[in-house]
Amino acid sequence: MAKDEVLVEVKNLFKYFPISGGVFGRTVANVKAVDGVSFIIRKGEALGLVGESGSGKTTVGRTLLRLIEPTKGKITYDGVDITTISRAKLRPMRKHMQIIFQDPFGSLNPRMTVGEMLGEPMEIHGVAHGRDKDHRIQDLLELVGLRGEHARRYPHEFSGGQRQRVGIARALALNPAFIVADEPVSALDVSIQAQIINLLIDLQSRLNLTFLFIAHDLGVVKRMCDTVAVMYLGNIMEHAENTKLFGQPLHPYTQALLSAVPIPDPDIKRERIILRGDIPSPVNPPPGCKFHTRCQNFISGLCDVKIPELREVRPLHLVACHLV
Amino acid sequence: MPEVTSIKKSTEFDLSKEEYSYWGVVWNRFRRHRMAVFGLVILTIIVLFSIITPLISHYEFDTMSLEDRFSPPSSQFLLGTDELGRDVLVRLAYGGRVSLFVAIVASISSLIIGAIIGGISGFFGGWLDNFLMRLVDVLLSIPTFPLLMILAMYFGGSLWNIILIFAILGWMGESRLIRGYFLSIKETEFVEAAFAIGASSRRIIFRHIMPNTLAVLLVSVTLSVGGVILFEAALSYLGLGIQPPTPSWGNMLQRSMEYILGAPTKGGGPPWWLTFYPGLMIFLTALSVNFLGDGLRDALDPRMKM
Amino acid sequence: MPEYDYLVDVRNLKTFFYTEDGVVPAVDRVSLRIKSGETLGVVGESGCGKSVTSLSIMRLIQEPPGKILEGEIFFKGENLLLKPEEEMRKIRGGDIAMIFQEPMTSLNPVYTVGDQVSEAIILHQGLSKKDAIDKVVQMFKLVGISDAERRVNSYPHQLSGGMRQRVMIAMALSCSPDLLIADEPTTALDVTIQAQILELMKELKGRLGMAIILVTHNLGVVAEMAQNIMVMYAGKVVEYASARDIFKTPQHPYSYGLLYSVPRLDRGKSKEPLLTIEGIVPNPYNMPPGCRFHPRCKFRMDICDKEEPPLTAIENSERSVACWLFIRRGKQDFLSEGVI
Amino acid sequence: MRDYVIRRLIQLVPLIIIVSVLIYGIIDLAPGDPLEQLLLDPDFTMEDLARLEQIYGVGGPFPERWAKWFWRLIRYQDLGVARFHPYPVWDLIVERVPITLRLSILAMSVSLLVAVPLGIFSAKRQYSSWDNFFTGLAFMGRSMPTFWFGIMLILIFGIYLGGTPLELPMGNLTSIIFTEGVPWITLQLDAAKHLILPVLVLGLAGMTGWTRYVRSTLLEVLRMDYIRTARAKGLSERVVIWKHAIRNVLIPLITLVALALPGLFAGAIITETIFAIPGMGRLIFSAVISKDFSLAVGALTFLCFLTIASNLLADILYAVVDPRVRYR
Repeated sequence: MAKDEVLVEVKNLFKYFPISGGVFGRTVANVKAVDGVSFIIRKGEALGLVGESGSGKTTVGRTLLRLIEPTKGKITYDGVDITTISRAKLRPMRKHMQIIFQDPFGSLNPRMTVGEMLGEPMEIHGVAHGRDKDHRIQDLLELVGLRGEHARRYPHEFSGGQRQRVGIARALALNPAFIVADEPVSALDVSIQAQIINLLIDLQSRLNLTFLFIAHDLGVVKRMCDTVAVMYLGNIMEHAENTKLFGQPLHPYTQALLSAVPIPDPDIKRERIILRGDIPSPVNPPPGCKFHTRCQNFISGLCDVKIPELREVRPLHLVACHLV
Repeated sequence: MPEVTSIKKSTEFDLSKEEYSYWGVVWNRFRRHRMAVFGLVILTIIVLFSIITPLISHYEFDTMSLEDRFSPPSSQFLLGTDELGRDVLVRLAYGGRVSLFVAIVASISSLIIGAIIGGISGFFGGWLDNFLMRLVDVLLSIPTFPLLMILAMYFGGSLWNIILIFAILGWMGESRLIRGYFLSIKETEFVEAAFAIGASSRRIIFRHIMPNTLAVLLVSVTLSVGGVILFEAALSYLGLGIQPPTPSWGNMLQRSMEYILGAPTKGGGPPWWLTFYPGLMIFLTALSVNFLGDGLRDALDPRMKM
Repeated sequence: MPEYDYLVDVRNLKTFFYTEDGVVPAVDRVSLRIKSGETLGVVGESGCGKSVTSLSIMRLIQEPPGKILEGEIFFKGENLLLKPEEEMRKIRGGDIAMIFQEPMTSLNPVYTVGDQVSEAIILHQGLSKKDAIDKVVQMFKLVGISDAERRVNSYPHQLSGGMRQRVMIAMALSCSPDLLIADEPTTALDVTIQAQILELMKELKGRLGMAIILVTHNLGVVAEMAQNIMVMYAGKVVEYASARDIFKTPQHPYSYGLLYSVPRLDRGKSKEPLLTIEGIVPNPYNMPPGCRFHPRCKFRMDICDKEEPPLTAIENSERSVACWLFIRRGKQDFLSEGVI
Repeated sequence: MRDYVIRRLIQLVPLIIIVSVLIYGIIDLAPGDPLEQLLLDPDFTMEDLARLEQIYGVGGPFPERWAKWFWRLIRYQDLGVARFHPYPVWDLIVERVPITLRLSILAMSVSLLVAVPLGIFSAKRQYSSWDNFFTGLAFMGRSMPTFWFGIMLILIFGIYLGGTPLELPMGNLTSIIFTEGVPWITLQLDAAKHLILPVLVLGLAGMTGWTRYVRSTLLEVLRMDYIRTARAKGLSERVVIWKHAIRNVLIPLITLVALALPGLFAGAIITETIFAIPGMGRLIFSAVISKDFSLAVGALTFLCFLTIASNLLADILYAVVDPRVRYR
């Protein structure tokens, strides 16, 4: 397994959603959901993308699969630039990249049986037909911990965790190499969450999958991912290997974020960094470093003026902060 | 990894004992809705009455018998006779055929137009959506009933003209409704998933979105049948709908108005049966269709646990 | 000195819901006790009955379909279930206040936040409209809403989620309640905002000294806030103990499973599988016989699906567990066994 | 807010133009030349005709004819001349509108007075026998052919109860022909008595529809989280409903009511025909029956503008009463 081979490369990605208003319904502002993001994902790696609401992490995930068209920037998948190719050329590429959704209720078509849902991608890409297809559906169901006879059932007959397994099976139906998992466990109860995390960990190693794992729960990301990128208001603030990021976070935002997570142990007393104020609106983000309005180390005249670049301050540890 | 295999082995599946489909659930809910079942029964009776009565009656809808003019209901003429001595019962059945036919065909036609325009608008969005929805705005700002009257006056009240006019004027509301559903279903994650597996627009529309709007379409067409029945009757009542000698409930009512205030009846008093029964039929049909539509809406409730 | 030992003493509370599809035993013989100034954490997964318990204490269960069937809810020594509705209304928002999960929908969109907070003050403290608004401004300052004078005239949609939750807290605390029921107060908020709200609650509790029932599914939040913890599963209390006891030596297999299936920041390695509780939460219309947890329990014995384990206290402590394993074999050390 | 109103006003311009094109299209389809009938007048000469043809753009291309028609409408309120009345269409309409407007506003008020309390009553006692009773009644009202309802009322109150104290007048707006010397109160009472049946018939749809609307919206609102908050504050059920819930029900109802006005004018066609009331509705009916095209289309034009105006009113009202729109 060539660990160093880059599978996905994102360069200077922007996605602005226009807001219309005023007398003539012109575009009066933009939601700067993704505001210049670059990163790479290596083959077989699980990259965790964390951030709070409005950070743009979900938009990045959707844009990577071109479910949303990027405003600007370049995304290469296995050396192929997928931002400029036509929809027709994109379609066969979809075999290789799939998505798992957050909402186990909204992500399955209520009028299709599980079997139809799993068979559909195989039909579209002509991967399997008839008997062969049915066998693959059975295999898929067993792979995700369901039973073959569930193919005949409709989504409303399953619990949330089981539906999430169906969603995972659908993503795996075409044997993709790359999967975007968009908050796959955040809608689930704690005990079910653990089952799904274990399943994903197991599948990743068994099928050698590459993951972009989007989540707001840092504990989940720590468990699931090899590397982690922290987003804030459309930018990546810090990007490092799991142990480095959780062990020695360098960006003040990452530090605050980690310290804000309550630990289920009454004996652990930590120095907690309480950030001031709310997350600013992505429509009108602060100038300079977007975090400066809430940062304790903020230096006037520098942080509120100059946008910090994401630099490699240590090997494989990138931080976007003037002070690091 | 032992933990993972253990998930597979011991995960409990708390699925219900018998498999039940969506339509099974719907039927179960529908059955529990007393008014809806009542509506279905009444409607079935009205339809059967309209079909069967002319087949077994001694009279045709245009069998005249001048000596029996204005007979009150009796064993010979169960619901009495009109100004030409025609049997009201048989005419009601014929009128029912006409009224129901007009309502059903017109409703389905306008639904089809509405679904196509609303679907295109909601799915493709952009300038096309903008254009179509402005068009709907324009058409909706012309009051339907007066326009109906003017068109009926201009084209004349033949059966197919009436159907055509209703179909052309009736789709706007439905197209908005369908557009709304298309828009919201298009935003769901299962449609996104379909995009992600590379499904074509056609497949997404017909396989993923359409089946999920079926319930709304069914409710919409049911309620619209009730509406068209009332509109057609009102039009006929004003003398602009289906023209005699073809009987419709509306034009039977309209004719009766000339005699209600003092025509010579056999029993004395006004010939109330000429007015009462056609109106009652219209009322009962509309009522049963409305009950049915309401019950269907509850049974098909898109908010239900799916 | 008050003539009661516990501020809140709930005994054998039973709240069921009667729906078209059947009966849901949402809360089934639940007992809990809170001393003045103490915080009780109520923990469990969705549908375990934790929210219904707190709404039952407020007597805010919608009837029908819900019904409080039996039990006693003593508050300051008086049984709330015997009080006429009118007196209960004086307690609601006065002596007992509540905050909810969804700050987005918990405020009425068509009235200003100042109006909504002052309503409770006018009702319970008989202040004039003007004095009440002054009090609101004071409360807003207390809960850290900047620009409080201007904010009282804001509508809810003009505030962020964190701000709205602060408004809810101001509303709840405006009449200095003895008991605050917080139903998932931070679940809908971002982590950094959650930290702010938790900090605020801790600070206000220290200052105002009210007791808190903190309902949440987040074990980290209760570890930080609560002295005692009650773990619920499928409408039942499975374990009741001090926070330290629960987190260090959980006695019910479910408590243990819950604790160790959460991926944590302070321990566990990347890619290491988590401990899991197998299976799914039971269908509320069709609860399993005996111990409701038995279909998912690794330590299931013959008796477990036949007889319900009573909530059994450990001698000389406030701790109690509802598990046959515990009743039969005494204190367990799940940690050393390592699996579940 | 101001931007919003201005934007809505600007959006109206293309709407009005396209609607007027459609209406003119209908006029254009009309059989016969509207000017030719003027020749029936012996004083009307061929020169007059030629002059008028010039003004009206007869024989020109459609856009030109439409533009001239539209300009006359906007500038001179000229909708042409009615065929069988020797009056300008505009004057006929202006004369009839107040009668129908009074009838509509009365019907609207009565509907609201019935619908709001009844809807709240039903919602508070959901699934009780009273609720079921009113639900049944509402369905009957929605399924009732209005003209039949009217005729039946006439049969009952006019014929069967004729001569009894319960007899109600069946038509016209008054039975007092010479008003001189009659006290004002008598006139009003007489007018009110004549209005009972028409208002009932015209208001039936609104009454039943809005009752259902208030009921279902209130039920929905009562399930909202903020209602639970209000109850948790210790507010009484009365305050919870009349302060916290009702406002959220009435805000959308206001727009519904504003939008109902054109519908009432259309409904008046039936009501005024049955009760022989000389309003807009009967004017339209008689125009259609006598195939008076300019009058019918003139009335249609008026109704279109009424619809557009009430749409605008509804939007603005909504923005005024709903803080979520007001402060955006």
